[in-house]
Amino acid sequence: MSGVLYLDGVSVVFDGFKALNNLSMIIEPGELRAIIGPNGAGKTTMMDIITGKTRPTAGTVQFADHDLTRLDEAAIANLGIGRKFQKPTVFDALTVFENLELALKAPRDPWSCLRWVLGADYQRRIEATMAEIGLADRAHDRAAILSHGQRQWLEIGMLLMQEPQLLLVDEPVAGMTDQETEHTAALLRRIAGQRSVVVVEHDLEFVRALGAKVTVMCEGTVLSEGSIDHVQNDQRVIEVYLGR
Amino acid sequence: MSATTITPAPRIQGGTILRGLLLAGLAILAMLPVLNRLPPESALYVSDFVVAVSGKWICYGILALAIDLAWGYAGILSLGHGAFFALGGYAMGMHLMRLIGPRGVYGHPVLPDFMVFLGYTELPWPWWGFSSFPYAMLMALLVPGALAGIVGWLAFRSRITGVYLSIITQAMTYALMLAFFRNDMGFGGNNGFTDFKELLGVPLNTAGARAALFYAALVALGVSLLLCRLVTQSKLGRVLVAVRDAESRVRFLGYNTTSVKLSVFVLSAMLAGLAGALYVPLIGIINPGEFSPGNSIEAVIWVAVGGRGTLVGALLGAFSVNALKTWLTSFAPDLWLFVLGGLFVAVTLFLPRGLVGLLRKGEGR
Amino acid sequence: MTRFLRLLAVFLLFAAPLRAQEGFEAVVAGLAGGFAAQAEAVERLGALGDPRAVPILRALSEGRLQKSPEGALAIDGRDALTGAPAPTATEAIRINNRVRGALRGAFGRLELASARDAERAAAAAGLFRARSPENIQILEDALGREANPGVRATMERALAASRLAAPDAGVRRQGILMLGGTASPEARGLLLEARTASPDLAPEIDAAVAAIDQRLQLRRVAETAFQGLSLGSVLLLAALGLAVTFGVMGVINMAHGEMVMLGAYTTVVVQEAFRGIPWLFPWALPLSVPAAFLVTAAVGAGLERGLIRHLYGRPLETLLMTFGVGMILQQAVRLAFGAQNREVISPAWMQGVITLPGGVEVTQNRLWIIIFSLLVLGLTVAAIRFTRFGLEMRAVVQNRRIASTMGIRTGRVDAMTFAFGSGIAGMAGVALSQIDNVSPNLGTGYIIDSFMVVVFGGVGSLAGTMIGAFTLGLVNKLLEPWAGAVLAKIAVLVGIMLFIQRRPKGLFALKGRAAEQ
Amino acid sequence: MTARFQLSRRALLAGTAGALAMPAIRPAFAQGAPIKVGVLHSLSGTMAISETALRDTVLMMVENINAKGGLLGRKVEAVVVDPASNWPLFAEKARELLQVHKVDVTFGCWTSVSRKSVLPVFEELNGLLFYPVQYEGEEQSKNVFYTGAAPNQQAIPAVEYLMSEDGGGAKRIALLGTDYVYPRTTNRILRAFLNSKGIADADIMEEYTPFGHSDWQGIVSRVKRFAGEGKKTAIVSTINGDANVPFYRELGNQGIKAEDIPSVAFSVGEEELAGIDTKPLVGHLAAWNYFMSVPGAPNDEFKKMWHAYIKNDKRVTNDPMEATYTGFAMWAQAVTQAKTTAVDAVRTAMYGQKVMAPSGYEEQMWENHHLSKPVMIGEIQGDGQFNIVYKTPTAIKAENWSPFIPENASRRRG
Repeated sequence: MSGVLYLDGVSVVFDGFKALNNLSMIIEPGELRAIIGPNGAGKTTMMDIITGKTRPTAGTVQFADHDLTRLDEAAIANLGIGRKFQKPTVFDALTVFENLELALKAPRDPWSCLRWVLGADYQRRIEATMAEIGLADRAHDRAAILSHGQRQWLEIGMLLMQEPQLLLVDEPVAGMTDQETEHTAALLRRIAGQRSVVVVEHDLEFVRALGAKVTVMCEGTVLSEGSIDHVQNDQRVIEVYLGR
Repeated sequence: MSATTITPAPRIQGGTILRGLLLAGLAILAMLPVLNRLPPESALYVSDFVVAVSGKWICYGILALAIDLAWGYAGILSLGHGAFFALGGYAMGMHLMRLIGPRGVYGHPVLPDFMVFLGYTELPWPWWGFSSFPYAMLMALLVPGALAGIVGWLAFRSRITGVYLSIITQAMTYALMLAFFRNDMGFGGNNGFTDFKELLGVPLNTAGARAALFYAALVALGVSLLLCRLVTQSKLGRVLVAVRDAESRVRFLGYNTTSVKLSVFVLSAMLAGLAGALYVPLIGIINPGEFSPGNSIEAVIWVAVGGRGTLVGALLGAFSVNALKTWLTSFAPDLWLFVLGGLFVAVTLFLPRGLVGLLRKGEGR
Repeated sequence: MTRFLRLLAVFLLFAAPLRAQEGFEAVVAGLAGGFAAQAEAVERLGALGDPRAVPILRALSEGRLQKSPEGALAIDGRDALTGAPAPTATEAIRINNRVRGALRGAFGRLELASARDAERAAAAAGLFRARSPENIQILEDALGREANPGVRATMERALAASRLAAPDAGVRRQGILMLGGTASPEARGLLLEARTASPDLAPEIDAAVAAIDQRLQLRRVAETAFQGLSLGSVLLLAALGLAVTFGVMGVINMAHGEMVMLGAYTTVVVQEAFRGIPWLFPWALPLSVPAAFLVTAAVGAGLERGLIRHLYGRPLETLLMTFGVGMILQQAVRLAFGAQNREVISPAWMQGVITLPGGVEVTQNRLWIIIFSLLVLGLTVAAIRFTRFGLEMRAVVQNRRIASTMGIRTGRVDAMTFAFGSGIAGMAGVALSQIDNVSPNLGTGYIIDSFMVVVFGGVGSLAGTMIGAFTLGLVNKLLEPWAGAVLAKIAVLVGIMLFIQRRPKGLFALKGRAAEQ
Repeated sequence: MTARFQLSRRALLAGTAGALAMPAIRPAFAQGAPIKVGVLHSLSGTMAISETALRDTVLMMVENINAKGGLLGRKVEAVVVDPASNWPLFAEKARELLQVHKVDVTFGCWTSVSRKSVLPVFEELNGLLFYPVQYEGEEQSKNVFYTGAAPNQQAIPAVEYLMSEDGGGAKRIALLGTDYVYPRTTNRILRAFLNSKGIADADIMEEYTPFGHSDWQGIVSRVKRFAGEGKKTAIVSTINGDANVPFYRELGNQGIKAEDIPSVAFSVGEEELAGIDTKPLVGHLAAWNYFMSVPGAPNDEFKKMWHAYIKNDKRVTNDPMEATYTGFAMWAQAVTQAKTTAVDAVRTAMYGQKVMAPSGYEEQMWENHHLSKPVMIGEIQGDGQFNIVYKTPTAIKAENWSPFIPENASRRRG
């Protein structure tokens, strides 16, 4: 069975502080999953674990039968796991087009990069993506001069170019206008068709708009799981999240 | 995080002024040996001295390109490129020493003079094969490349970047300097190699030979320039810039940044080695002084002055700073260090994009 | 008959000193001759044991003894024998090592009865080296009188040495046994020398030598360790300032070596200033420490406010810029003080060796530098741990923004921190002026080592810096005997490079999230 | 003409006296372009310490010769460049002197490597270089005149002295040196010499340290141990410039007295001692061909000339300065004799040229391009000067190809 993300009993300890505490979770192929939780619940750490930025102290992390704890970021990314950061990071010195071209799924070793020529079909795909993220007219502007929202979009675009089986999206709508937010929700829903998407978000409205299964994390472990309505009525969630 | 994230260097397209400058410069250089042939009283005559000096600058130009490729594009600030340069020089020097053959003062058929009077009986193994020119040239590229490969692999895979990498590379060239100063190494110690006789059957101490070497260096410069351009204009070039500005992000895109950095670092080291190999027959001596950390840093500042992240800038810097040096060391020796030191300060504080940055402003870009 | 006998008696009574008299003068006259004649004369004077010889020999050894063209000897313008005003046209009598050697023996005999312990000890030491059987008697007498244990020990060694040279095998055997009890290379040397002279005693000698070697072995280990610590202390001093500016502030100061150099030059200046004031002069070195601190701290503060602060967050640029500053400082000093090395006089209490129990010989200046380095370390730690400034400093390092919101003037703290680090470098310079050349490029020799120490020890950890410095020092000295100074250094450099790629954060790494970025 | 400009030592010195007495007088020069003298000494970088004084010596000689109406009726003009202690730069500047400035003669270089780096240039362009520093020998270029000592004019007599009764009768020698060609070669020669004198290799210790080595604890205590083997031991030091200060400091601190383990140095002169408190070193030795403390008129004149030129009575003179002085005087004589500055003519005129040097000996230039020189041994004194304890009766001819290096067997001409 391909494309399943599988975390079991994952713990991470930073000098005594348990950032993740025996966390277990399964993401099905094509599933759209929202993860919410108060600050310090370990959401970002979980993403770090999945993408190989941080190594777990204990537990297993598997994706399509690969043990992610043994691979480095690049290898994991090449397995088809894409990540969008909380703070949008795109390459300021490069143009929108070039940013997407870099993300484009293609041989990534230095030698082929040197001999790389952009085929017409690739050209088309990049243009399609630019259209989708609404940056077609900015193709040859440096990323440095884009607005915050546009940078968010560009990064999502880069994720799409990677054609990942699993997307990890960290607070995509932070600092977006309302209709930008809506647009994003629509986009993510559309994507989720072919690939699994994990969205970390504070904005409950947005989560509701996604209409996805929700996992509530707290103190490094899963507190509650289910539909948005279910978790919103969960007593423990109300305690830790909405506060007493 | 590499320092350059704060001041990303500009993209590669040199402005028209710059391209003009570059072509004009190369053309003038190409003319020098011809003008040197003119009768001395002629107005356009240039002396052997000028030819010799500009020949040296050309080699420095190649070195500057090498550093720019690593630093300006990939954000790898190596303070040890002088070592790669010197190793290339030593490879060539060993070949030239072997060519002296029985013409040495002791007339020993195989051993260079310094080995004879230090009491060597047979040729140490590192010297084997250096009587062949192709082998020597190969070594001039491979040895620096291999060293860069090892050091780079150790450093990059354990994610040593920025300042740490600079310090490591500086320690590397420092250790090599100490090593080559030792006479027991069998590389002539402090005296190094000198008193070369011929190369490829041509006696070296003739104007003709110098012109030939000069053109060889110029061609090498052209080739290196094209090579660097090929790299920087390719997708690899863009990956390098991306690595320079946000390495971890590039990893999440699935690029193995270690191999990317390593490949460009090795390439850069080989270019430096090439520069050294051309430098030695032009100058007529190589000794461990070339390894001194000061040399490497000086070379870095050429690039900074010219404008890192642009190939033209690297060349511009190498030529202008060295011209200044040659001039000052004759006319105001005491001032030179002040000026050089001042350059370091001024460029880093006020001209982060170097002279090219200025010209760009002039161009209104 | 009886009259004759009386006459004879009287004659003898006078003659004896009379002959001695003329003998003495005849011998003294020899001092005006060539080196060989001088040496012989000195030895004879020693043998005569006439106290009048002491001032003359002293004058000779100090180059105050003059000779007139006629060969009359004078000291400070007065005739050496009569004390009458001497002819002015005189030239100083020069001596060479051979004569010096003879002088030492002579003083030994003449001053063994001196009232001052130091002179008696020196005398005994002289006889130890002179080692001739004639001295056995007087040494035995002297030992009979001697109360001071230290002097006694020296005399016993001297006696043993003298006995070793005696014709009678029995006496020699005694000497061998006594020397066998010591632990000095000199004694070992004497024994080996005697071995060739008296093969009959070979077994005893071998036994004695073996005994000495055993003690020397221990000593050698102890001395190597000391040398390692000494080198370590130098590294520590050089690196400590860097540990603050680089480790704490993350500023790469390539001009750090020049700060050390400035400290050394401050020492020179202070010394020159005090040269005129005799009672203050001995204190020149101690007083240079605060002076150097202030000078370099001021330079550091200026550097930070004027230049470095504009480059915060751009370490590579900072590195290049400070390197340039270093060049400028160096050349400025070269123009101001000249390229020549400047002389720094070591105070008496920093010269010579002291012998620790077990005969381990330790050079004073190195010992002081080790102590000094630990003091500086202690001061640094104290300043960071227990002072208001230290508190603010740590606060700014931890979180600049919050610190400033709490009313800490971060700019001022930066300047002070950098000044502090530079000041430490200055104090290091004072110490280094005692063991290295005070020249404009004094600092360049230390900058790379300092960085290596800091990186190896773990950036931001003073304990790491200390342990790093001493480890490197010891390793270096352990390798040196069989690898040679250069290879040892190279090996250490390579070792560090490999170590760092194993543990990029050094020995004492900061772990966890703090270390992530 | 020639009579008027005959440049004997007497004339030269008289000239100085004159120059000092009435510097106002401008000598009238006959027609003709000035004679150019190149000065190729480092004025910056590590070697500036030693070489600056040599630059001044040449300038002094030029001023002095012009004060007497110049050479061949032409003014003498110095061209000073700064190779900045950078060996490739030496070659570059040599080319500049010969091709751009067209100098007739060059005085320059200190280190062997700098000489070796300019040698090809001088040979290619047939220039003339006067090299004033003691060196390892094993060289002889028709374009270089070596006015410093060859090993047999310094090292060997010094060791002979150490082994003599006056020198303490050393039976065991520690050869300490900086790791470059001069010490290596010198020590190879000395080892062969010592063996020939019946000193076994077991009684010879050889140690090399890098340039500017500052931590001598280990080596000095090893020497102490080496001396503890029951034979009179002496140190022969070929330690280069900067490393000497810490070395002597360590000797003093570890209480090694000259009477016990005398050391003789070949690269330590008055200039080097300036940086050291010499009191603990009294009695240690140096071997040179000249000391500032040499008695006699020639040296007094030399010192007078120097102090007058440099306007500072504290400044010392040393061996390489004397060698520069002698070389310049000889060159001037040769030019006057050849009536031209053409290199080949001057070269032939140089052979057999004699000068009464400040060393107080008449030194001669031989066909092997080396000077005959006296050898002097001096003991360090408290005041940083040397007390001369031994002099060779006459000037010794140089053996630039050492008989102790077997490879030379074929080439040594008598």
